[in-house]
Amino acid sequence: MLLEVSSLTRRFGGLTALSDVSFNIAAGDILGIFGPNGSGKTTLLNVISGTFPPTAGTIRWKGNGIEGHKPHHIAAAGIVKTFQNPQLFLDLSVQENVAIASHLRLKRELGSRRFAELLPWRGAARYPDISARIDHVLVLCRLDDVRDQLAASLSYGQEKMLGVAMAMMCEPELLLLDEPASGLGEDEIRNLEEVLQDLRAAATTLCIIDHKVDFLGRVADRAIALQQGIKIAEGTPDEVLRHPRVIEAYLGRQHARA
Amino acid sequence: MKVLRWLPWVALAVLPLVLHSNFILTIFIFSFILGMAAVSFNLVFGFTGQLSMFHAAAFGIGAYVTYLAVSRWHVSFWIALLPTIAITVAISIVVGVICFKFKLKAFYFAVVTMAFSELARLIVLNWNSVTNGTLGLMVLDKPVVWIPGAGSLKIDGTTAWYYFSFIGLMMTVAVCAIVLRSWIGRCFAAIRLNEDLAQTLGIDIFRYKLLSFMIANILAALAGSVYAFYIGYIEPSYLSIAQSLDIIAMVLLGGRSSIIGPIVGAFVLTGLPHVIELSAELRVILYGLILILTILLMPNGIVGTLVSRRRAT
Amino acid sequence: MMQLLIGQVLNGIIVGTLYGVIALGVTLTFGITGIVNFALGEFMMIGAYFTWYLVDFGGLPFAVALLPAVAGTAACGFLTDQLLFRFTRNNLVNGLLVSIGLISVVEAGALLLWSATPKEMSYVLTGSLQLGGISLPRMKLLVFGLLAAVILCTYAALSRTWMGRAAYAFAQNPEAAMLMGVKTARLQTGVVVYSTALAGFGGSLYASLYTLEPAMGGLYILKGVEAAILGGIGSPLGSLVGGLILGVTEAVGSIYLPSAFRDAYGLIFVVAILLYRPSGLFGADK
Amino acid sequence: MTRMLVWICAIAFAVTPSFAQDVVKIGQIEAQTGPNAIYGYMSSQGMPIAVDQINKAGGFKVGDKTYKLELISPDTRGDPKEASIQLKKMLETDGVKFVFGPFLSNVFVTVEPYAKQFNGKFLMMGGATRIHEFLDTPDHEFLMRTWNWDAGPKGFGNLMVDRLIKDTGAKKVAILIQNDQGGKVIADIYLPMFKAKGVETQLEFFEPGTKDFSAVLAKLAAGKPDILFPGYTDAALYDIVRQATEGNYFRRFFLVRGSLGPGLKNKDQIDDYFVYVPKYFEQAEKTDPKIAKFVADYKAFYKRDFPYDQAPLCSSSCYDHVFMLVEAMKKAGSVTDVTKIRKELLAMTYDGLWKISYDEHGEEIINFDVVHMTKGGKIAVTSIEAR
Repeated sequence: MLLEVSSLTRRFGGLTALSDVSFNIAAGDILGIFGPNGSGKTTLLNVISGTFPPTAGTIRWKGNGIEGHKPHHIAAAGIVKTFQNPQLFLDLSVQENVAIASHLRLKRELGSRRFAELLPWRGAARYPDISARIDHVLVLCRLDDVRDQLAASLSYGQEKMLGVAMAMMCEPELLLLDEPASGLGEDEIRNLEEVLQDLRAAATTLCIIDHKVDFLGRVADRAIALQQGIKIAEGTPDEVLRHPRVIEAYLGRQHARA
Repeated sequence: MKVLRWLPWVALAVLPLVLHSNFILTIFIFSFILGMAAVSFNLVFGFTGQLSMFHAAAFGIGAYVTYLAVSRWHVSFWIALLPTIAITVAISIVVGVICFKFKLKAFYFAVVTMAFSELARLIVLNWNSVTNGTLGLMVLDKPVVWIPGAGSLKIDGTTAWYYFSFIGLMMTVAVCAIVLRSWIGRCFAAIRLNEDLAQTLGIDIFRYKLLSFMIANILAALAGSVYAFYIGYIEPSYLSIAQSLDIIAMVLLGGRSSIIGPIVGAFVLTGLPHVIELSAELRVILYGLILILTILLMPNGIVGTLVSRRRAT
Repeated sequence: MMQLLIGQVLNGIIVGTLYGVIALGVTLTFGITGIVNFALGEFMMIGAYFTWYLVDFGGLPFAVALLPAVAGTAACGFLTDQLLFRFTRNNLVNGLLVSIGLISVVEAGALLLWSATPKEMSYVLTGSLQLGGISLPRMKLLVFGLLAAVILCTYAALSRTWMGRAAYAFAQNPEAAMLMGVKTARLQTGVVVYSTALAGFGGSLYASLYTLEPAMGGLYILKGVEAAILGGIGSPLGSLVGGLILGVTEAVGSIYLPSAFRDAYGLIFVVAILLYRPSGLFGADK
Repeated sequence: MTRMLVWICAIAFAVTPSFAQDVVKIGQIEAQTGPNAIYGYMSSQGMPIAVDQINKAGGFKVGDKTYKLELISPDTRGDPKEASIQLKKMLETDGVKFVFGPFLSNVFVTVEPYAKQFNGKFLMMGGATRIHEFLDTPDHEFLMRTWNWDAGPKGFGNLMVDRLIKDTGAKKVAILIQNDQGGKVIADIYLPMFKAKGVETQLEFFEPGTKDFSAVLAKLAAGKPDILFPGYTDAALYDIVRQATEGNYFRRFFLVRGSLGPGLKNKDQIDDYFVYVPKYFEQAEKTDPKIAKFVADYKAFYKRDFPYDQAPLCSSSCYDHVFMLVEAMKKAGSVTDVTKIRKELLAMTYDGLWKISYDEHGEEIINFDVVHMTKGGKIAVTSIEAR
């Protein structure tokens, strides 16, 4: 198992956002997490990615516990997450955004050799393979034609893709996507799905939370459903979607909305 | 283009050969030295986005430590810079770790660093046996440099100091430029622009904030020691909040988005009072107005407004 | 010795309210407009000089002079808000810098008008109350009463009235508040003006206790900010308590320790509190 | 390189007089604004009046030439950096040979090494306490101190302490003084002085800008001293005296700087209030026509009321000294030969608002008054002939 989450609990003062949630992710999986708003999906990702520590429970990554570690440690370990409403370096260009995201890779590849950059007589450092990687990711995320625009000037869909692109630059083994499809148009979603397929092809494990049922149904091969911080179902997307509690708790609302 | 960038430096380098007014050259010297402080401050403020109020303290500590080392251990100015750096690093780590471990942001960070610099000032002010308290210390000896051909030369007199401080400024700028163009600079930018994102991208914001704070303080401390040895007198007011505010004003006026911006700010704010013939009060009022108008009308400062606002990271 | 201690605790409390009222201004301004108005100290100075002028030259009794003095200060506050702070909303650094620029303008203006020589207003209330060997100046007690009352009233108003709740809501979550129909611009201006009025009021009372100098504002704004942080930004009650703690720490501190370090004792306290409770004593946890 | 520069300057100076026609430039470096401005502000008040009067009277005649005065008085804001730039401008660009001020010791100490290079080329007449320690040292013939000194047999401080002991029999004195250069120096002077005369002392410093002294006053009072010796700017004195009396910590005061104002304001709570006053204007105005004229001139010149309590500070590097300098120039028959002019200054005794002369070290000796106020504001003025 790549990631083993067991009986994870998180409380904020009075309210319990997560209670006793357990699940595993195997390498190469695409795990979908369903759940209405406020069901604790985002909290779950934040706890895994180290934004804040769990109140109880353990998270084992490749067999060793990482619960309560600092976000950058976890990122360095290979778990990277994207934000629900994209976080970007707004006054930098798309390319610069992705370039900054190459921090981890640079560190991994060069290690202490980075310090050579500090030698005054060395010109500004160039890393061909990294810039190649940047181009690759930009193409992959359909951002190559806006690479020189300011991040602030992107459309919402592009912002989301840029978020994904930056996460990809970190070359995570496990990529946590927080509602990647929300607020996206149909073709943007299709585009996103292709990107996700490419990622899987690159042997990246994915964990996607969303409430776009059909979307998750298409991409995920395993799924769990949360309600008020409790895991109420697990299995293939179809199983989960057919699960009575899920229908009652979740689809009901969806239909009501539609 | 490249030529144009170097032009001002060349012009400054030849200035004393054509201009023989000690008065004007002195303004330049002060601008250079304060420029060093401002440029280094901008590393932590403009490039890492942390409003540190500890800068004057670092400046003053540098001045005191260097002089005390020179006068007590009878070492040369250059040797004395080593303890200066060491002590500045130590203090920066203490203050920085406290501030950043507890995730003090923006306003809180400013206030706590201000508190620490105020404490530093009070200690310097009342530690009579060492700092001679409010009476301050007179710095009578000058640094000696060895110039090929000319042999060892005592830095004394306006022209000598002009070049000494000018080189000091260039050094400071060079250090900042190198740091900023490296991956460290990218991390600073990431922290400035979006801390949460920076973290999820695997950047250790604690480490890089501390690094930025430390480098800035070291450079400021060095500026302080140069200042002390030029002006020949050290007093506790070096560490005053007013001093920090002056530096901040320089950075904002010149522009926080570029390395050389603060230098321009330093020049304007140092030279202005001597250019404009006004009654004392009116001049202070003008100073205030300039500060206000810059911030309201050209938030990117003089340089930032001239140069296009995009910055390579 | 005990008596000395008690006396100074009381004195610290009295002095603390003066910090508290500035702290309140700082807290409100920061909560609503997202900037720290360092010029509040200057408004205190303006209020003080207005009062002094009205009393010593206008010949008004102090009680009467208070009103126009505070009103005048508030007017200045309104002016600066419309001319300057309106453009620095929610921009901490710019707001800070603008207020610093404003400080030098106002201070120099005061020098032009009233010169650097210290002014002392004719005494309003002299003599002091004697209780058990501790003598408390009458005027100080009066000042304490007034300031404490004003701060508590502000607190009550904020927690009871609609305007107050709107302000609270806004401080918590601007967007939501705006959706709820809070008139942002008006609210912000209102708060800025009110906080300057508070500073002016503090200044008027200050004038009845101490000598006036154009440079007096600087000291008090620093104390005010410290107190505000100590009590927790955004909490009116906190600002009062913060002020009191600061006052007492300084007073007691300078009995047992060298008084030259007086200003340090408060600072150390502030840092300690911040590390123990980053949001201050009364601040809402985030 | 330095030497070369000095030569350049020297030549420049040798040249200037020949074309500096009938204007004598005098400079003044004082803090006119800023927290430490009180002394500088006051001393920058008298100069313009004097200059104005001399020029209005058609200038002054030296040899066969008539000269007018030009006053250059920038504001140092108490910032040594500013001051050193301004002094350079005065000495090198404007070719000023007579600089009044500074009053602030930190400013003086900063410009001293530079000014030293121009020894013999100009005169610096300042009131700064720390000028005292440089008088009569090598390369400091340019220095003169325009304020009388506390210590030493002729020192007014000495005379006053004797008086204090004689009148009150004080055994223990509490000193509460500002933690800045002036304060430190005063403490250094008076602690041994009291000790020598067998008087116990308690010492506390306070941060400049302090407004509430209750705590430290209470602390001092706990030591049961006979009298409080507070220093030294009126800004602090008004508060100290008021709070000391209201909190009934002290009812007897002894001042060697500052004015009578604070005492009068609280006269009913005070038993003894000794104050050193270079001149007690309120009284002198009635008796001495010169003083009356000065007060009138001041009001006319600035169109504002006369600051009686601050006026004594005018004695330092201002009004009288301009006239005194002019006198010296006439006597020396030169407006450029600073050595000669200095000699004349040292030799003469000028009888203006103050009776001013210098001792052999170039430190001012003035007649001064000791005002002893007792309960209800009864005032006894003793004029002391310093020479």
